[in-house]
Amino acid sequence: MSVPAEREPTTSAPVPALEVRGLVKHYPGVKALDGVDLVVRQHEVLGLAGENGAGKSTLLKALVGLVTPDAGEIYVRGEAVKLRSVVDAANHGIGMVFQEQSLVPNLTAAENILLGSEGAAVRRGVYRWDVMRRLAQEQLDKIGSKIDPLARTDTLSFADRQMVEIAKVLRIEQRSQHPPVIILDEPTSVLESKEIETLFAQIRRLREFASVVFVSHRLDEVLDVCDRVTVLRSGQSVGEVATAGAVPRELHRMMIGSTGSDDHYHENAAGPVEAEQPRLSIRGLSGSSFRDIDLDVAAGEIVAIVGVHGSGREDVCRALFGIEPTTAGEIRMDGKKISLPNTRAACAAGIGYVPAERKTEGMVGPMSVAENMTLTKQKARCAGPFVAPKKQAGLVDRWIDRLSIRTPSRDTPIQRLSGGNQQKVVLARWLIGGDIRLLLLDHPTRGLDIGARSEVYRLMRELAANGVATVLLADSLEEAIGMADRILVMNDGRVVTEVACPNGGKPSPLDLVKEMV
Amino acid sequence: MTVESGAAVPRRNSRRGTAFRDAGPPVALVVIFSVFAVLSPQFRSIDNVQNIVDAAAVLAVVTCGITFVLMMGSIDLSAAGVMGASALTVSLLVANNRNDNDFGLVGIAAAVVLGCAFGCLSGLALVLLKVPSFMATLGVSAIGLGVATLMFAGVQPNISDAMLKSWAIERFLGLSYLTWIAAACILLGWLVQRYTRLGRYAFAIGGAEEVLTLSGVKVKPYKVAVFTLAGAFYGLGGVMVTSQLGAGLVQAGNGYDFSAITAAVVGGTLLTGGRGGILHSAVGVVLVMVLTNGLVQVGVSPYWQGGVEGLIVVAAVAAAVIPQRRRNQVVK
Amino acid sequence: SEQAAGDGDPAAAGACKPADVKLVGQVRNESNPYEASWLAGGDAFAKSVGLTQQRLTYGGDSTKQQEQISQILAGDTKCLVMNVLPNGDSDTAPIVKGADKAGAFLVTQWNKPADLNPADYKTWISHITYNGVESGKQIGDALAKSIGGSGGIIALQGVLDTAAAKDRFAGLQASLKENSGVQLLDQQTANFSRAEALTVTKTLLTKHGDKVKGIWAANDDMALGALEALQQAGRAGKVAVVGIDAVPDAVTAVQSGAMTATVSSDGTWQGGIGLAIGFCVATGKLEVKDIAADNRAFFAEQFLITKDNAADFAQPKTNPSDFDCANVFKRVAGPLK
Amino acid sequence: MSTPVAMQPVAEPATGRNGPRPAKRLTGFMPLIALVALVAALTVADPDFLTPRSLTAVARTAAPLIVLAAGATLIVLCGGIDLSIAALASLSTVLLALWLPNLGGMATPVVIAVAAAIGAVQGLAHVLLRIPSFIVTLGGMSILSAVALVVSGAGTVRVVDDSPVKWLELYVGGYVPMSAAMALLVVALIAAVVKATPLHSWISATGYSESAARLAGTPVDLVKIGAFCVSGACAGFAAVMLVSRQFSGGPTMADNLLLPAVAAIVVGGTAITGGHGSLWRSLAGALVVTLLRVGLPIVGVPSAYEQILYGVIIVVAVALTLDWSKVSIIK
Ligand SMILES: Nc1ncnc2c1ncn2[C@@H]1O[C@H](COP(=O)(O)OP(=O)(O)OP(=O)(O)O)[C@@H](O)[C@H]1O
Ligand SMILES: Nc1ncnc2c1ncn2[C@@H]1O[C@H](COP(=O)(O)OP(=O)(O)OP(=O)(O)O)[C@@H](O)[C@H]1O
Ligand SMILES: [Mg+2]
Ligand SMILES: [Mg+2]
Repeated sequence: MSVPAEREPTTSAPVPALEVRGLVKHYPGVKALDGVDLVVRQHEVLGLAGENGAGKSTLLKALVGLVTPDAGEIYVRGEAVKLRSVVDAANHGIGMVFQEQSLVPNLTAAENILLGSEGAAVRRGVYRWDVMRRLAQEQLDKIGSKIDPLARTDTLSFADRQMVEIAKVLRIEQRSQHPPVIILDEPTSVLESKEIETLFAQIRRLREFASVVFVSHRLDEVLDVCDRVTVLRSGQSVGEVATAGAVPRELHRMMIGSTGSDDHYHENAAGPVEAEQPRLSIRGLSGSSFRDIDLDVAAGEIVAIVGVHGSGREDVCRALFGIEPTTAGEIRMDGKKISLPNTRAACAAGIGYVPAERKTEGMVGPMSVAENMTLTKQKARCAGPFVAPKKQAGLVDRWIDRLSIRTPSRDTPIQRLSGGNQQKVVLARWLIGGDIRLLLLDHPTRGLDIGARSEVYRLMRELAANGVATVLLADSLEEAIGMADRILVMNDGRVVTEVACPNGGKPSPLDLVKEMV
Repeated sequence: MTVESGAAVPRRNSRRGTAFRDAGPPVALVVIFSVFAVLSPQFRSIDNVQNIVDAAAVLAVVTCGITFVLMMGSIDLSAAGVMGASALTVSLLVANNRNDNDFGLVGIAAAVVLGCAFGCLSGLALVLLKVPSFMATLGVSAIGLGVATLMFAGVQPNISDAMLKSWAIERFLGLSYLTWIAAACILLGWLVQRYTRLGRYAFAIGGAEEVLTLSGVKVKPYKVAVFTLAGAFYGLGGVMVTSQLGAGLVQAGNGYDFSAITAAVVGGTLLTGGRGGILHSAVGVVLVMVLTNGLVQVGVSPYWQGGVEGLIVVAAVAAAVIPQRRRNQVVK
Repeated sequence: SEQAAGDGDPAAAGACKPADVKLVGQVRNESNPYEASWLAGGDAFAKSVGLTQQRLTYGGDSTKQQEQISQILAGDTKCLVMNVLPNGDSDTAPIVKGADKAGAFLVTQWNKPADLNPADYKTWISHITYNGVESGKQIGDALAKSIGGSGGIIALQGVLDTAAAKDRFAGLQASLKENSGVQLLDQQTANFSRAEALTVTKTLLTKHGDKVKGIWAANDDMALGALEALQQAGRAGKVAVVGIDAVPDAVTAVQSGAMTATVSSDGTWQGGIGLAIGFCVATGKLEVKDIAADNRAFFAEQFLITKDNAADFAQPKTNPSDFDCANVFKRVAGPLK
Repeated sequence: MSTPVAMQPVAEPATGRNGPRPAKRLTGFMPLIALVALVAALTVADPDFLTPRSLTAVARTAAPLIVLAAGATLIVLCGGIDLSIAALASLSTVLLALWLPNLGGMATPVVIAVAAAIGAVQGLAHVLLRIPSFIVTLGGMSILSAVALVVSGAGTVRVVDDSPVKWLELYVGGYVPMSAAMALLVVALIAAVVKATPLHSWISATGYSESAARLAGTPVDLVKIGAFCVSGACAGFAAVMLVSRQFSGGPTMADNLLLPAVAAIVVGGTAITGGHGSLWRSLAGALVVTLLRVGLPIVGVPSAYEQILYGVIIVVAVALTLDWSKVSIIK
């Protein structure tokens, strides 16, 4: 099934839509691309798999002219090209939906869809709103989306915005007569299952007239929607897999060079929870988007909260960290009543929070790994009121090691790290103090590769074993079921049911979905 | 398979919220106007209302310009210098007591074009030298004042151009021509903001500049164009001041930079960009003028006027942001 | 240690060759007619003695003025002559002390706190000013006369924390006392600015309507702004306007009858005279100890300009002989009280 | 806890500390280079300019500006701006002049404390009412000006006996003006405290990304209020320097130092958007701005051209000193 990384003989096959040979890209301290080869055939969906930091995004950015490679060639339909800008790429029929959503929030959906390629919607610099609406509607119709093209983008749901992005990228058809190549960098990491289904239906439809490059860390997804998968490791292409009949495990082996265990969630590592007194206990907590929440989490217990969009579970989490105001109810930690007017109070109470939006809320991009890691816990790195540089360096290096964070140095700005490694730094932030009692994890594995996920899960298990209580808003139902000792289902701001989820007695996802909607 | 995307849900961004948010400044305007109207009979006289609107004309035009810049998330402190230069230019080009020029409308156009040139300079410094607009425009303002001083050359140019003088004096429907010019500018600004690529892109640059780049839009020319447009408004503002004062003053634009920013912000434009617009700013301008005029009318001591005005501006902005307060909101 | 910079050497007074003298004129800015004429007067004098004047402007910024002065004084101060317009009363003391320490010859004009006297210093030769109370009163009286002795007036004050603004307003109040029929309806500051005067006057005109018969402005710039406001309100010619400074436009306005009166203060002369006095002392033609006490701080002559005599003031009337060392104190109108 | 799954070895040892590359080191020195270039240019224009006395005068002149800019730098680093510093300094000169006769030597610390408190109040208003600092301090500027005008009776307040503040006019070692030495001390002190404590990362985090900083449990609000408080105290101290130089206090005395102070910060290369920058940069920036303010006219540049040159030079200086690798988007 898997074949070596050598290029296939191209003579017999039709000329590929896109071909990359020996692409190299250096960043200070990192070789992001180290001679990557890639072939995208016409009318196929090519998956791209690899660990965090393997170089996927860098490769794809090179394909749309955002990254100038240091060496190597790119061929579009057999013709060597230099891609200098997004427009350049679009003129060659290559378009991309970025890993981070990239829409202008204060413009209408229509404007976003047509941004940079307004065509007839703008005549001599003057907008023709009716044309714009029509053109945007056409794009939305292509993917069967029902949103109002004149709605402001920031009023749309995340999934709708994703649809807008896809509608937008399809505009490149207008620029090139050839079948386009459409690149989707982790489009599913923020979508719900139903939305993912719709997206996959779109991707399959796109194949009729385009080639698609698809990136996801969920290998089952990759195998599901792609015809073929290319695996990247440390900036090199290490292999290719035809998806028919392939299993995630094999893919994983290629990605990391060794086999991972089947026990993704380290369920066998789950310890017993003895609860004489709950670590966290909330009663009748109400806020603007949730009412009457009762929740107990024992030390060493992992409680997952599941629910659909707008179920209010995220606001509960944020309320527990002192960011969301509450109107009623009480919160107790280890039996002691506490109030949480701000995040400081929460930290002082031994609560930690890993937000879902890593880029804007989780980390401070331009600051170093070390600073990001030590932003919260001062005692661990200070002597008296002063920072002790040696102590801090030792501490940070220890955690870089312990979590295998891939970074050139502790002084590298965190924004230069790949997503997964960034997430590990954010997690480490709460652990270095050694005094964490309750962790609120909002989608902690979003955008993480299998290996990194597995590490995060193992870490959660270890923390639980050490008596940390965890509230988990999981990335998927499987994750919730796999990790949690107990699952709360929230719907419309209320807890509708509670499902025990002990080792060996796990419920099925279907049971939960019933309650969620 | 997966469940939901937590923080991705737009937080309280409903359309109703938008309308509510925009309502703050007009409500504040009505409240402040009513308070003064109750306190002072002269204040509510038709004459005085005319006076307020007339007095708002120049500020309105300058604010039109600054609004586009603020919408992009940049800032513009060049109004004072640009207005001084354009005031001197126009007063030396139309009929005046310093030379024999009598170019009339052409002279006015030249002053506006000069404003454009200065604006363009700010924009170029921003995009080519990558100097933050705060500093670039401060520098351009100094250059403008220098150029104005050079043209002034020690003797005040007084204008005798009948048309330019009439702008401040003649009235149509009870309002001076200058006021109508300001109204036309607001309309023009609104059309540009709503119906042109320049306006919409300015708005978008304030919302998410990097996205425009990713979409293959070259933002630099638009930034320069926005500053140029703003410069045109300041140039016109300088001409209007000259018409009002009957003379070209180097100090023609004194204080307009900060007043215009205040007016725009009071009207609901965010300094971080991406929100607000010409109509918001127009409300802000009227609010500021009502305040200035009202404090004189009700007889607040001249010593205190500035202070009271500052206090009310802060209070008005505070009141306007209360509905949008969130704990983790970023306020710079 | 007390002081490093500046080595005062008053013994050198009188020892300077004319060619070694360095002339410095410092005013707020070059962008208003009054101060521009001041600098021009300084240039003219410097030219007449074969020197050039170093022109300094500080943009009405007190700190910048001090900064420039201390920088000048940190240079060669042996034959330095400065003719300075301090930005406000508070700015005079440090300038004087600095110059005294450095041994630079100094003439100040307009602003000086009452308890600071040139007589107490060796190189601060003289302080020249105009009697603000008197000028404020003169135009106040002229205004009262032109509105027939009764009716309402409004006053536009200058920058509130300057002596000039306060003295002139005190003059107006003195005049009001004598002209009991005249009523002060309102007073606002317009900061000596034409543009501010325009808006303030418009507002006051709507506030007080036809009751306003006259406008008293603490300088001509504001008076000219008020004239524009009257024109825009359609009341030009119906309200009397007075100002102070006799800037060319105001003199023209007085000549044409648009303005009632202004008071001369002769910028060209002021710019020359300060340098002239300093130059005479520096070159030994005049001994500081010989200068009469009354001439160390004096009011200069000023004239009320009305329609009758406006033509005489339309052209600058300074002539080179004013700056002869024998004549430099010819325009003393009286000692500063 | 055990070590997680072994992963690919990292490209370089994770613990290796990479020294800054030469280009990067150069950007750090840019403000200094700009300063030296400016002194050189002024010396070329007028050789008399480069005398110890003249440079001493520049240092003395720059002292209040340095102190003002130093305080405001903290706020800019937090991503805000303080437009009230100059008005607050003016008010402080009035208060100091009024209180010196009664309080004597105590007047100085009292005025600095009052100024710090006023700064803190503005910080509180900014943080609690969620009003942009630009607006709070713009309002603060007019309110403080009005208060100064009223308190001083709209006039200059003379200081008859200035002995309690006279020490600032002394010279250290015969050459270094005391005020300049104090300004240097203030900068060094604040910079050292910030650098040696977690404040450094708190301030940068607040400036770069306020919401991330808050969610990391950083005391964002306290940091901001503290920055305003220090900025106020610095304005108060600058006022003391001004009074010692002017022998009086005045309600508008320092007003014109606002834009120069902000210019000093930006010319130093501190990002006006927050996060990146330092007090040392502002020190160099303040010297550059002072040289432009006094140097240009002194070497004989006529007034009109002086303004034009000033405009051109500050823009070019910022273009040189700003480290673009730290500032993603320039607004
Ligand atoms: N702008 C940059 N400057 C420096 N290094 C960078 C930059 N962008 C990426 N890198 C580095 O290049 C490597 C590849 O990163 P890339 O984002 O391509 O990984 P990825 O495969 O997309 O990872 P993920 O799955 O986490 O998104 C990483 O080590 C990253 O730290
Ligand atoms: N039918 C239309 N005709 C013309 N312009 C439109 C139309 N629909 C939307 N727009 C433009 O799109 C923008 C966004 O529209 P929307 O009404 O959602 O925002 P808004 O409420 O005006 O936002 P804000 O409060 O920020 O001004 C408008 O400002 C307008 O310029
Ligand atoms: Mg990626
Ligand atoms: Mg709207």
